[in-house]
Amino acid sequence: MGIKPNSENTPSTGGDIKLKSGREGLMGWLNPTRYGWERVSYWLQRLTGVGLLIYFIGHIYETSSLVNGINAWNSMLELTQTTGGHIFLLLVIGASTFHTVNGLRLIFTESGIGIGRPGRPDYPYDATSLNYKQKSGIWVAMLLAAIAMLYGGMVMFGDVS
Amino acid sequence: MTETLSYDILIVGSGLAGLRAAITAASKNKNLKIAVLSKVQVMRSHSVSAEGGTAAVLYENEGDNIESHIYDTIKGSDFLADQDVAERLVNWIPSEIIQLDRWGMPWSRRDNGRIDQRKFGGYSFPRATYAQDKVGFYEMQTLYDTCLKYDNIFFFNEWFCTSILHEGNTFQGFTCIEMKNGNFVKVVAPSGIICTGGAGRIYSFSTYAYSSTPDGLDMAYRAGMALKDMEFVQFHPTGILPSGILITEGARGEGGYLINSEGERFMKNYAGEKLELAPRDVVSRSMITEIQAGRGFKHVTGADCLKLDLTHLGAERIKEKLAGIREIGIKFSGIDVIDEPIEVRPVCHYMMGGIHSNVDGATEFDGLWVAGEASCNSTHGANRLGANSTSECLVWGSITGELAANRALSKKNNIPSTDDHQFLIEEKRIYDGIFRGRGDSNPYEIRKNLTDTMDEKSYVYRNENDLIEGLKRIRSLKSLSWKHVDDQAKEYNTNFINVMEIDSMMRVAEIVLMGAINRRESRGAHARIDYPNRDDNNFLKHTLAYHNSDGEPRMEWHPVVFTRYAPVERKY
Amino acid sequence: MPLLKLRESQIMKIHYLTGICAVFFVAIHILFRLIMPFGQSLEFHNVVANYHNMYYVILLELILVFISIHGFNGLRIILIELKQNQWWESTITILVLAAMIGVVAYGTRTIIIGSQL
Amino acid sequence: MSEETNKIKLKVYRTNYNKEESPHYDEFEVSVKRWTTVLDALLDAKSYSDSSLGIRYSCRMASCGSCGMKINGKPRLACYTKISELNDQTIVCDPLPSFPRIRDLVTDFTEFFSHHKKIEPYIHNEKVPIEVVNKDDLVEFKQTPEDVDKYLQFSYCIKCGLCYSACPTVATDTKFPGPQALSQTYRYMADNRDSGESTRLDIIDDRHGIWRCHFAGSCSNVCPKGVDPALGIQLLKGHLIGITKNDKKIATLRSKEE
Ligand SMILES: Cc1cc2nc3c(=O)[nH]c(=O)nc-3n(C[C@H](O)[C@H](O)[C@H](O)COP(=O)(O)OP(=O)(O)OC[C@H]3O[C@@H](n4cnc5c(N)ncnc54)[C@H](O)[C@@H]3O)c2cc1C
Ligand code: HEM
Ligand code: SF4
Ligand code: F3S
Ligand code: FES
Repeated sequence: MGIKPNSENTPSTGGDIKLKSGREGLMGWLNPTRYGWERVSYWLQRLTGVGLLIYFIGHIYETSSLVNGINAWNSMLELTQTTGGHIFLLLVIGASTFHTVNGLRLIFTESGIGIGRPGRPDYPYDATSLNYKQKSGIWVAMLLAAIAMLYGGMVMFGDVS
Repeated sequence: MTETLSYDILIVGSGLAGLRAAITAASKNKNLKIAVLSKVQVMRSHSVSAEGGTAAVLYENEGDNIESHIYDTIKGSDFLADQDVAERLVNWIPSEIIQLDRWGMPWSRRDNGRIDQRKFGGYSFPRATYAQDKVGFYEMQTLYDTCLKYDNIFFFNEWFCTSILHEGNTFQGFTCIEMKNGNFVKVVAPSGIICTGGAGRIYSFSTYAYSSTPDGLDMAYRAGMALKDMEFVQFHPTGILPSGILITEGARGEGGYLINSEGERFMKNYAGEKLELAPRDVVSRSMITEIQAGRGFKHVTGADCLKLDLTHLGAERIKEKLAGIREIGIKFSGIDVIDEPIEVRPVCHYMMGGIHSNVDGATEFDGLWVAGEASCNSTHGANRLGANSTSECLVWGSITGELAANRALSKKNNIPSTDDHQFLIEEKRIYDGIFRGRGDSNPYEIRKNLTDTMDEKSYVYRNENDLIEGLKRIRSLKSLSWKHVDDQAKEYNTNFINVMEIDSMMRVAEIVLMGAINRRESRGAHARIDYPNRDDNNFLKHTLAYHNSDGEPRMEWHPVVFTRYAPVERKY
Repeated sequence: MPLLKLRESQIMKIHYLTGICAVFFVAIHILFRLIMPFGQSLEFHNVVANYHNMYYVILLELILVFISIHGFNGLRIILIELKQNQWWESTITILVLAAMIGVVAYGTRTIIIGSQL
Repeated sequence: MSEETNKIKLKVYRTNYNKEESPHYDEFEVSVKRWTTVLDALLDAKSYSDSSLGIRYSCRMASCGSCGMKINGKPRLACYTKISELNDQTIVCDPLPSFPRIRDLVTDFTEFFSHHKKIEPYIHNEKVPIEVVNKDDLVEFKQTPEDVDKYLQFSYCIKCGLCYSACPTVATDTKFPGPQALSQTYRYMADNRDSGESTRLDIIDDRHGIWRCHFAGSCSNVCPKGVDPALGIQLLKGHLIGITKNDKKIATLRSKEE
C-alpha cells in the first residue's frame, strides 16, 4: 500500500481493491435502449457512413476493370448487375440518401444552427437541442431514403435489359 | 496496517464551510498541502440542499445597515447569541458575497446588473442574497470549481473520519476509513478544521440529507470537547409531506401565505407585523397551535398539516424565482405550486448547537478549529434566522482557514508525533466493538425507533414528561444489543458506516434531550409548555455537555457575551 | 508530418466541406446515370465516352479525392474512438492516410487510362 | 388520491469483485406507495432485507447527484424516479454504465471528475482581481439578468454522471471529456465575467475532445436537471468552426457610485 496522489488530487491508499470497467464498448454505440431519435440517427449515420465507404472502395475497384478493356468490364458487369447486386445497390442508394440528408442536418446543428438558444429551463425539462426541427430532419432523411430506394428500384428493376 | 498520511491542514467535511476554508488556506501558501476529507464525494455535501439565501448587508444606500443586521440576528436568537460573534458575522459577510461573485456565482440580478436580495424571516430589510432558489447548490458549485484551481488541495472523496487523535489538548490528526477499499488509516497534520455540518438525521421528519448524521459532533465529544446548546433544534415551518423535503422560506419571502383549513391567513393572529416572515420558531409554533386547535388539514398519509399558498404569485414569478421548489412540489408531492397550495408541516431543519468554539472558531484543542453548522460559536443563540447559516459557513470557513494556515506555516517542519496508542484504541472500538459486534436487533430498526422518538418527544413544543420519556426510550435502545454489522466485506461497506452513524446518533440524541430537560424556560426554538416564558435570571446562558466515561454526559453552563444589546421582549 | 498536426476543428471543417461538396458532385455523377436508361448507361462505350469529356473527368477526380478524404476521415474517427493509446492512434492515422492515398491513386489510374481509351 | 400500497419486485445488480463474487441479480419484494421513489425502495430493502446492499445516496432531493444508476434500462437518479411513474411491476437496477464498478450499484467517479477538472472550470479574468483582498473595495461585476440567463441553464448541473453514462462515445473512448465537462466549458464561456475562452477551447479542441461528440443527444435525453449538454456542445462547435460568434462583452466591475 502507499498513497498515490494522482493528477486529480484525489488520493487513495489503493491496496488490493479491484474495479471492473463498466464501459459498454461497442454495445454502447447501438445501445438498444430508449434514448430517442437522435441516438437512432447517430447510429444510422455511422452505419451508412461505413457502408458507403465500403461501397465506394468497391466501386473504384469495379470501375477499374475499365482499363482492361471491354471484356473485363462486361464480366465485371455480369458480376454486379444481378438481382443481388441490384438489391445491394438499392441499399447503397438508401444509405447515401439518408447519410447525405442527415449529414446536412448534422453540419447545421454541429455549427450551432437550428439547435435553439440557452434559456431558463422550466420543469418538466425538455431539452431545447432535441427540438422538433432535429426530429423532423431525421424523419425527412429516412423518408427521402425510402423514396430514393423506391425510385431506384423502379429504375433498376423496371427496365433491366 | 497503520498507514500514516501527513498533510499540513486537515479539513473534515466538504460543505460550504469546508470548501471555503480550503480555498483560503490554499491561496495563502502554495506549499501547504491541504486535505479535504469527506464521507461523501466532495461536491455531494448536504450544503447543496440549501435553497433560500445568504444574508448580507449590501445596500446601505437603500436603507440597510450593519447595525440592523446585527440586531436582527441577536433578537432572532432570543438574546442567547454571543454578541461579539454576531458582529463578526455581519461585518464580514458582505465581502464573501462579492468574493463569490468574482468566483463565478450565478447570483440573481437586478436589471441594472447588481446583485438582488429578497425578504427573509426575521429581518428588517430584504437582505437574503439569492440565486433563484438553489443558493447552497450554486455556492457549493462555485467553491468546488474554484478549489480545482489549486493544486495543493487534495480531495479525499468518501473517507469516513471516526475519531480525533490528540496529545493532551493538542490536535494531531484523524483516524479514517477509506470507504472504497475499507482501509483504516491515520491522517496527521498540525492544523485541523471540523466542518461536518448538522445532525438533523436524528429526527425522522427532517429536511436534511441522509448523510447529515452527528458523527462529526460525536467525534469531538468523545475526544473531550464540549457540545454547546444542543437542545436548540430549529423546526422549519414548511417541509413537504411525506418526505420532509424543504420548501424554502424564500417562498414566503416572495409573498407566499400560510393558510389553515378555514382558508384564513392565520399568521396575522400571531405576528401581526411580520406575518409569515416572522422568525421560524414563531411561525412553527403558530402552525402547531393552529393544528392543535383543529384548524389543520389531514394529509393522505394521516399527518396533520397546513397549506402554503403561492398561487397568487403567478406562473412567471414562480418559474423565475422559485423554479426549484416548483420542481420539488411536482415531483415529490404531486402538486404544482402554480395551481394549488401545497401541504406543509414544521420539520427539523437546523441545529443551533454544535462543538463549543470561540469567536475565531477555535475549539478547546490547540490546532483544531470548527466551522459551519457543526460549530457552535453562538452566532445563532436559541434560534437561527434563515439565510444566516450559509453566511456563517462562509465567514468562519475563511476565518478558520486563515488561522489553520498560519499555524501550519509556523509548524511546517514539525512532523506531528506518531504515537499509535490512540489509533489502536480507536481500531479496537470500531472493529471489535462494532464491526465484529454481536448484536441481535436490526440496527436500522433501532435507528427508526430513535428518530421517531425524537420526532414525537422533542418536537416544536416540549414538556418535561415527554422529554424524560424520550430520554428513557433512547437509553433503553442504547442498552439493547444492536451493534453488529451483517456485511463483513471490506470495500464500500455502507452497512458498517451506517452502524457507526447510529452509534453517534444515540449519544447526541441523548444530549439534545438532556439539554432540553435542563433548560426550564422557553427561549427561541426551545418551547416548553410547562415553562412558557423566557427566564433571563436563570437561563441566559449556554448549555455545555461533556463526555463522561461512565456514559451520561456531564452538563455545565457557560456565560453569554454581551456587547451592546440588553435582552428585551421579542415581538414581531 | 504537419498534416497530422491539424487541429481537430480544422479536420472537421474539411470533413464537413468535403461532405457538402460531395452532395453536388455525386448528384451530377448520378444524373449522368439517368440521362439514358440505367442499363444502357453502364455499357462500355457509353462509359468510356464519358471519360473523354474533360469536365466529367475533373468531376470524377474531385469526387474521388473528396469522398476519400471524407470517408477515410470518418473511418479514422470511428477507429480512434474504439481504443485509446498512443500506438493505436498513430497507427490508425498512418494507415488511414495510406489507404486514402492508395484509393485516390488507384482511382486516378482508372481515370487517366480510361480517358485515353 | 388514496394511499394504495402495491407490491413490486426490485431486481438489483449485485457483485463484489474483491470477493470474486460473480455478478448476479438479487430480488427483493418491496411495498410501495404513490410517492415511493426507487431510492426509498432500495433503502427499504437495505434496512430490512439485506443490509450489505451497496448504494450511494445522500440528499434524496435530486440536488447532490449521488444516486445515479441504470433503472429499467436508462440512467436515472434513484431519488428522482418514482416507482409509480415507471409503470412496471419489476424494477431493475444496474450500476451506471461506463463507470468502473466498485461494488453492487456503486461506481467510481474519479475519471469523471478529472475530466471536469481538466477544462479549468473556474473564472479566468486578467483584468479584475479575482481574490477580494481589500475589504473596503466591495464591488461586484455588472451582470444583468439576461447575461445570467445565457449560462444559468448549464450551471444546473449536479455532476451526477447520467449524461456521461448515456453517451455512446464515452462507451468506448476513455479520453473523451464527456457531455458534462464539455457543457461546463460552455457555461464558463457564456459567463461574461470570464475571459478564459481561448484557453479552454484549446483544451477541448483535441483529438479526443469535443469533436468526438456526434450529437447522439442521449446526454440531454437523460439529464435530470434540464442542463441540455448537447446544446452547449453544439454551440461550442459552432464557435470552433467560426460559424457562430461569441458576442459576449467581458463584464466590468460596477463603479462605486452605481
Ligand atoms: C433543506 C435545507 C435548506 C437550507 N437552506 C438554507 C438557506 O436558504 N440559507 C441558509 O443560510 N442556510 C440554509 N440551510 C442551512 C445550511 O444549508 C447548512 O447549515 C449548511 O449548509 C451547513 O454547511 P456545512 O458546511 O457546515 O456542512 P454540510 O454541508 O452539512 O457538510 C458536512 C460535511 O461533513 C462531512 N462529514 C460529516 N461527517 C463526517 C465524517 N464522520 N467523516 C468525514 N466527513 C464527514 C460530510 O460528508 C459533508 O461533506 C438549509 C439547510 C437545509 C437542510
Ligand atoms: C454526400 C454527402 C455527404 C454528406 C453531406 C456527409 C456528411 C457527413 C457528416 C456531417 C458526417 C459527420 C457526422 C458526425 O460528426 O458524427 C459524416 C460522417 C461520415 N461520413 Fe459522410 N457525408 C456524405 C457522404 C459520404 C460518403 C459518400 C461516404 C463514404 C465514402 C461517407 C462516409 C462517412 C463516414 C465513414 C463517416 C463517419 C461516421 C461517423 O463519424 O459517425 N460520407 N458524413
Ligand atoms: S449535465 Fe445533467 S446528466 Fe450530466 S452530470 Fe450534469 S446534471 Fe447530470
Ligand atoms: S450523448 Fe454524447 S455524442 Fe454528444 S450529444 Fe451527447 S455528448
Ligand atoms: S440522493 Fe442526491 S441526487 Fe439522489
